[in-house]
Amino acid sequence: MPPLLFYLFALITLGFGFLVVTGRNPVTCALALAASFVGLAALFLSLDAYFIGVIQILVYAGAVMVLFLFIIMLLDIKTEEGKKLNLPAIVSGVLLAVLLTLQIAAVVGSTELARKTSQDTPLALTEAATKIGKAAALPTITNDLKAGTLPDAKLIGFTLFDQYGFHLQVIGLLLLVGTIGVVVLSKRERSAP
Amino acid sequence: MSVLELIIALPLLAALAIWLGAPARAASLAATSINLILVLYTAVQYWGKTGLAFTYSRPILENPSLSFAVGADGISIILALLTTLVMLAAIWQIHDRPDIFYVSSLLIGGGALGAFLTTDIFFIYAFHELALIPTFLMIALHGRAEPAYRKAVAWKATIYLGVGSLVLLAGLVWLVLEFSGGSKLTFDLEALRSQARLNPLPDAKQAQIFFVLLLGFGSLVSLFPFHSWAAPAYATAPTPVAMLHSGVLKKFGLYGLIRIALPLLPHGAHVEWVQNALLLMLLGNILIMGLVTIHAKRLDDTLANSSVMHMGYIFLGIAAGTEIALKGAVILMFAHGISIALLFGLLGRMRNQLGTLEYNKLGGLASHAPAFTVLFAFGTFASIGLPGLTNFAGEVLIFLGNFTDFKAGVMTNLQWTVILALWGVVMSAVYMLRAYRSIFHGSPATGLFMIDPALSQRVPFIMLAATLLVTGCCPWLLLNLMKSAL
Amino acid sequence: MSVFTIEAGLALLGLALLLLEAFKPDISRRTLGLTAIAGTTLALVLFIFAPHDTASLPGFIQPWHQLDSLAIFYKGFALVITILVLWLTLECAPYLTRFTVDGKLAEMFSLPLIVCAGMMWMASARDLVTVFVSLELVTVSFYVLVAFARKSAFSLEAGVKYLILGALSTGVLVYGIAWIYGATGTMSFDGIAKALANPATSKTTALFGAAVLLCGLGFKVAAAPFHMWVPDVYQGAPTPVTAFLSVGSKAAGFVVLTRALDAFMVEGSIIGSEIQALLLVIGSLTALLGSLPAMFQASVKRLLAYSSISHAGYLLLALACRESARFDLSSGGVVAFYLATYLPMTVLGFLGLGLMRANGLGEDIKDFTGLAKRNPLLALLMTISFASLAGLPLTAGFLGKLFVFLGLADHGYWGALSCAVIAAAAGFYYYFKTILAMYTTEGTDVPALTFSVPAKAVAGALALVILILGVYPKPLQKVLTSDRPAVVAK
Amino acid sequence: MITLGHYLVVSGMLFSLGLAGVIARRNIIIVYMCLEMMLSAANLALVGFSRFHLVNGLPDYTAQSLVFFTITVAAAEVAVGLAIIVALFRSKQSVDVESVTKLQG
Amino acid sequence: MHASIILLLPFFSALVILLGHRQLKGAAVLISVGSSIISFIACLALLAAADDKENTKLLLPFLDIGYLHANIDVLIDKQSRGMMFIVSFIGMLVHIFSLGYMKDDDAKPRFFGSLSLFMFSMTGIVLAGNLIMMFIFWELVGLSSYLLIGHWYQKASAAEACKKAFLTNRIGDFGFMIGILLLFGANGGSVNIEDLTTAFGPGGTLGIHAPGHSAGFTTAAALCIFLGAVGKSAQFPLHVWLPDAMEGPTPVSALIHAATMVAAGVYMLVRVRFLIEASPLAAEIIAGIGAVTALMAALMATQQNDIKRILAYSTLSQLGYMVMAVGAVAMSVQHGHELHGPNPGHPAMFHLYTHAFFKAMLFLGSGAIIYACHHEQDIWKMGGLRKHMPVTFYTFLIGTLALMGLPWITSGFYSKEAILGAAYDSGCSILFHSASLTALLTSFYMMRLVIVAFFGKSRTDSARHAKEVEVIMLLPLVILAVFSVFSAWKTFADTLQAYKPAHEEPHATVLFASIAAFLIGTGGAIYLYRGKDKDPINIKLFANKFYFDEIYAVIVRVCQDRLAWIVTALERVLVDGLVARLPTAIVARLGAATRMLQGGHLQGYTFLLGGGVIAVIYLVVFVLPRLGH
Repeated sequence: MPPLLFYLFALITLGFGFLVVTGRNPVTCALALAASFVGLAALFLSLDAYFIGVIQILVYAGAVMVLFLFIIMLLDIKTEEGKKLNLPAIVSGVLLAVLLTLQIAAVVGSTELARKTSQDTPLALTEAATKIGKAAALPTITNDLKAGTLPDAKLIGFTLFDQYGFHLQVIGLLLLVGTIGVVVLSKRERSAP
Repeated sequence: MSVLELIIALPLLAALAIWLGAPARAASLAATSINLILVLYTAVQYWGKTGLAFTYSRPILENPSLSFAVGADGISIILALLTTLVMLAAIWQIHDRPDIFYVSSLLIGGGALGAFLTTDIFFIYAFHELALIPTFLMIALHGRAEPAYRKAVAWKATIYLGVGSLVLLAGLVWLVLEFSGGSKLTFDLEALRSQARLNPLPDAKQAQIFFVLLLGFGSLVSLFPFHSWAAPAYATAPTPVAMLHSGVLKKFGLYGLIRIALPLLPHGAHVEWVQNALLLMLLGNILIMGLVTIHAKRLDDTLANSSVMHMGYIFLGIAAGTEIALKGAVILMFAHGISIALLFGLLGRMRNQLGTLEYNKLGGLASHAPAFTVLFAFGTFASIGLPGLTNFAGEVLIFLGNFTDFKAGVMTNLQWTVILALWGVVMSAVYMLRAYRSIFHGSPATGLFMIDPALSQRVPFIMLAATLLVTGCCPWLLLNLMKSAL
Repeated sequence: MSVFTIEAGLALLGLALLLLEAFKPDISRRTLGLTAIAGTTLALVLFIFAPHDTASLPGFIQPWHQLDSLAIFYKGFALVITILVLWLTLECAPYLTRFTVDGKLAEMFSLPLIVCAGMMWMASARDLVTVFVSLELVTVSFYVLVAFARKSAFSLEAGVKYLILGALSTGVLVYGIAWIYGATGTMSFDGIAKALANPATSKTTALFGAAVLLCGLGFKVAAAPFHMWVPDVYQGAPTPVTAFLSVGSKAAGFVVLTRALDAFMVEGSIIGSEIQALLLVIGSLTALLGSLPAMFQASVKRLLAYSSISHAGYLLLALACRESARFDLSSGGVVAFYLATYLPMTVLGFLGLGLMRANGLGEDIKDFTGLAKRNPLLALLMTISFASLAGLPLTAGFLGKLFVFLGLADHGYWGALSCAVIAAAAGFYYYFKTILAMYTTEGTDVPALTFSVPAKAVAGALALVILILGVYPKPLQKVLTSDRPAVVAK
Repeated sequence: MITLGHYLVVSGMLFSLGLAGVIARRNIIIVYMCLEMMLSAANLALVGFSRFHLVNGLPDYTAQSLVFFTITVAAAEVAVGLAIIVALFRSKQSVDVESVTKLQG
Repeated sequence: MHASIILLLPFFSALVILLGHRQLKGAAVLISVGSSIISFIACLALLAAADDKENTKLLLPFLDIGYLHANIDVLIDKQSRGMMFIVSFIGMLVHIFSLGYMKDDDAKPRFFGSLSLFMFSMTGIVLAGNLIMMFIFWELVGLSSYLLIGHWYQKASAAEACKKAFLTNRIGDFGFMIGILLLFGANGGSVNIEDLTTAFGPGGTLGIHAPGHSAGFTTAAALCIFLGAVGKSAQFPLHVWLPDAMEGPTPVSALIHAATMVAAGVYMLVRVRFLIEASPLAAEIIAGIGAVTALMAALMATQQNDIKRILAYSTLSQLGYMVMAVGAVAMSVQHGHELHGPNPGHPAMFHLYTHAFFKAMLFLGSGAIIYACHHEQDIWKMGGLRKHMPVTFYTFLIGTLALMGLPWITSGFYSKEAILGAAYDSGCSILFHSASLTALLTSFYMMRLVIVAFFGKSRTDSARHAKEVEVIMLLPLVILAVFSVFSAWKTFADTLQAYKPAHEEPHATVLFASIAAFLIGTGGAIYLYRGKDKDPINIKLFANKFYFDEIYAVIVRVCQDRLAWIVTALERVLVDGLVARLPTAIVARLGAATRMLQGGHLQGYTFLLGGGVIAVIYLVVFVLPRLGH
């Protein structure tokens, strides 16, 4: 990805992120978060993680944010206007954020791997076609690879269903638990109005 | 199965039986009487023998190797005898009290027996702690003071003893680590001892460990300056608890030093800084607490503080570390246990009948209660260290033991300490006789009336007094049990 | 039948119970509860007789799961605590239902089964992905369980706090996983260990990843300074859930922590000594921060929460003391041993609390006043539980502490040992404060307490376990004697 | 050129930003949003690393699988979390963090 | 055999009486008196079987471990045999006398039990073969003395007196024990008297010429042992208890506080004279203390009015005499004067022997007077008793003359002369002069007593109605009177194995001083007191015993009670504060502070969590690697 685009999307991500943190109106915040996630999704794409990027938009910017908005609307939550800001909390939050950023920057600075660019470590798609082991059983993947395109979704799908079958089941169970939880926690009492 | 296991188990089983509904007095008296007979039996069996006897071991953990190992040598038997005697007396003298008095006495006594008769450091430590809980509860719940005060007192004692136990535990752990040798950790005292004989530690290290143990054991024995729990606790504790704790359980710390610290760290106590520290602390016990006792205005204060003070002499024996001094220390432990239990027992009766223990309100009790007075006199003069009662034998052995390596003209710190400590003997006469004078001599104070206990109530005290007399006139009875070198 | 089948079956049983309740709303909670208990007990029995080696697992799960002695132990542990929690829920049902929607408790019987399966999976996880998904399964279930009695303001508040802080810790955990992955290029513990033993791996990156990851896991096990949710959540949550959290969830956290640390502190690890130092610092801090505030608590439930923090401190210290050649119970073993002893005493404590609540009493120390008179048996059992928590000899709690102290002293960590000793000393104070209250006789003339025969039986059995483990720990040691490769930090 | 470091710094900043929001904001829903931001930041780091830890010349899909799981878990968490928040709102008529301070000490 | 009878019989008597004094009643008296008589007979047998071969034999084991052999072993030699006779003989007489004197006392069994206990303990001291055994019985006589002085414990003065006696003795025992310890250490574990004699003797390991000899050590040991004697024999400055001890029944005063127990100090000093002889400084100090005590007590005696107190001060004075003699003899030995023949004697022991008889007699006589005068003790309230109680008077007079040392007739003259001779030989003229002055004062105050109490007219009703006491009380008086006169005579002294020094022709100066003192003292008293109803002299300093009691009271108050108060306060504040309160307070503060972290605010928690993460990162990534972990 050209640097300019990277900076643009990074700015979108962080800028809207900043808006989430500072916005007074929950709706603004929710929308800003969605926007931020779109930027993030773009960054994912730039890292050749197309499937994740798409999922990010679908699940996060789509479903999750809608849920947030829905709840905000449902509860009719007012803005925080009129409420006093908790100054110590803000100061300490900013302080910690700054410190953490500095620390992470320092660590990134001393990480060898972090100096690599996509150019340094190009994907070797055609070579990969011969090395992907079991995934070679799926001809589409091999074909895509040989064609020089990254069969991203296919590869992830293969990984998930080949290796992570168990985890997928657990996640399914987790979602079920989540569903039950939502029901338990939000259902109105029958006897009470 | 060893007879010792039976001895340990009996009081605990009796406590359980009472909890399940057995008649308290009958059950506890039966258990303690049988126990006394059993201990006497072991003493007779052991007579003239050396080394550990009646040993039996049940491993409970492989590595670190822990086992429920019992075994007794002369010291253990003497202390077991002390425990059973005091326990029987303490239980016998309970009169018209809830069952918990019996249960707690049995638990304290059983814990003490366990501590004295097991040979695995783990259980030695554990049984002592077991005995501390009922002590704490009884002081807090049935102490002789306002609830708030007695709870504060109980807390103070518990925190001191608890922290002391933890320091002690650290020291014991250190010992285990240093002496377990090669591949396995073991808590077995005999194994540690043989390792200590084979590979003794450098003196500097012995000194460090010894000091930790000294602090730990010391705070259990009210070694100055870790003593301030003791006096209020004894003054407040219900009678049987005061008897058992000051008479028996407190001896655990000393027993531990003699049984664990000294054999494993033979040079630890003699490294200069440790010795000097110990001497200073025990002088604190003797001289400072002696003066504090002189200042006391009530009998319970006097007895409680004197009990702290007398510990100094036993520490003096330990500081000397010679065979004579150590045997003296053991005899003095026995003697002090019996005499202080006797005094606390009588004190309990006085408190019940008179309602006050303040000297300036008492007087002339000898006229009303001659038998009581004689019994009290036994305790008093035993405390003073009168020859013919056991305490003297112990004290004199300790003093002599400090002079066995005396080179004419050169006094060591140890020997100077003995001389200062001897002044404590004078002080103990001062406060005990003052107390005796204010309570029993003079004309009877108005409004105070006390009668001799009925004969059946006298038995426990007579038993203790007789023990003092018999072992006081024939201390070789005890010495013969300690044939093996310490 | 392989262990995995049992676990899956357990989760399915949970689902089945949910469905049952959904389609037969009039089913009695007793039936539900007993079914759950029966199912879990069956699982436990089957588990005991199931083959205990990794090879017995289905092939597809083998890359992710292992069955070493640690895993076996924790799985058994999870099953036992689940049975106890289910049973406790039944006992506490009369007052719990006052705070649940429509007085229903169905999910309180089904979710624990799923949580149990999740914990069992955590116990044998071989990589961070497995850890993550099973951990989240457990966490999300707990969000629900903690807030379950939502008509109680406390339960709800606890739910909110647990939710926010739990989610925060999840974020931290994932971030940590990301960096560890970044540093090592792998997410399996074996791979991480291999990479960390390789000097070419970037030390700073690995340290950063490990530190953040440990922060995330530290939250789960209530390590300071990530412990502050514990008192509030434990106090607010329904008592059975609190017991589950403080024993089950914490145990699971420690399993994962043990596995992570095995990797981080593998022999020759480039970050081993730093992690060890971190553990010592955090462990000491945790023990102290758990013990010191506990001295001032009026609520026994909150007190137990603080005590559980303090215990976590000892466990962390145990983890810091890696294997000693002289010590059969290697550090993972000590942790396991400690947890095994921690289970009966904590559950017994919460059980007592639950029984008192069921009798209409509060959870404050003052509510314990005169308990010895009102119900001597309960008082005795609670005494045993608290004595063991305090670490009194001849109870199981003492042995655990002893091993921790032994380990610390063996390595010469005197600073940490001092902190542990201070914490233990403070512990004496607050546990005995409660014990003292139970035996205090003065005060109101209160009616006797009664409780059911099964309650007596279970509580008595727990107390017996405490005492037996306290004087005869050999069988437990046999179970725990490790077959895992020795890992020593250099 | 854009290095992995750039991505990591962005991820770190996003993570810090989220943390700041979690600490500073009083509205629990917004706090929850910030938490989602932090999770996403972690995802960014994971994806970034997965791109540069090539396996057979391809991005490491195990890491991306984890990202997938994370997103799913996050969704479930949001569902449960919002349900709790709704319950809270119903009982307190507020979603302010200061409405849950009864448990303390 | 005899020794064990003598020693153990009173013990069992005491034990039986003590255990069953309520049940025994009158039988207790019989047991006690009977045991004293049997002891006396056994003692006679011991004398009869006497040979000069000293032998130590083990009687009973006591403490026997390692190289410590602190057992009950008896040393029967001339000194102990002679002393034993005194003890058992006077003891028996006092027992008999008490039959009458204590007839009406309610607590008779207790009295006789204590008396038996005393006999037991005193016998122990006399027979002791080693210093530890001696110390044991040393303490036990203290106990019996305590019990007997406090016999009438209802009286506050008696209760205080017995306490004072015990405590003062304790201070002495403090020194005694140190001395024993020093000797024990230096002599390699043996405090056997024979061993010590050998060790300090020529060629011994500790003797004055031995290579290991240390003058400082020897002096210290000697003085420490001497401190024991200072306590028991009521020497200055620990003399204060003896006059107060007169609160006890008079037979007790006769036996314990005149004849035997208080003399135990002297007996013991003579036993360990090898030690004193090895240290010139100690010998001088001992002689000096003895002289001071003798003189001071004599001065005090001149102004006392209580008959028993006069006798008590007289006892003090005589004890001082004996102690001085010990020192003086040691000094003369150090100057090369050889006293030891084949039959060694010692002026102090000799005086002890004669003094025992006449002083016991005087006390018993005073007891008879007090008994007759219905417990009136003030001599100014007596008078004219000569006619009412003739037997008592004559025996008392004999005793007085013996004490004054009526030349050539009474035993007192010989023993006193021996002491004066020793003082003269010591080479220290002050000793001799003060001893002579003391002799003079002795004659003076004793004559004063006799004149005021027996002559003139009866001054009170109780004196007027006084009647002669019964025979059982007179019998001992008469017997003792006989001994007072004749005991120093050669046949007597040899038979009774008195520790009489080999006779030397007394120096003319000594003879002169002795006679002059007798004459001047007697004359002065007659001149001053004949026919007086009131004391013509009034010296406050003497009457108030040099204010010792007052000074000691201040010392006790300041050095003990006030100190105790201060120490108690400091102990509470400092020790308790630093060891208990401060750490508790710190922990409590910390606890409260940590509790503040748990404020219940979600924002605070998230902050702490985030801060914790940052702190951990900082620690692990940025600090620890630099520390070289």
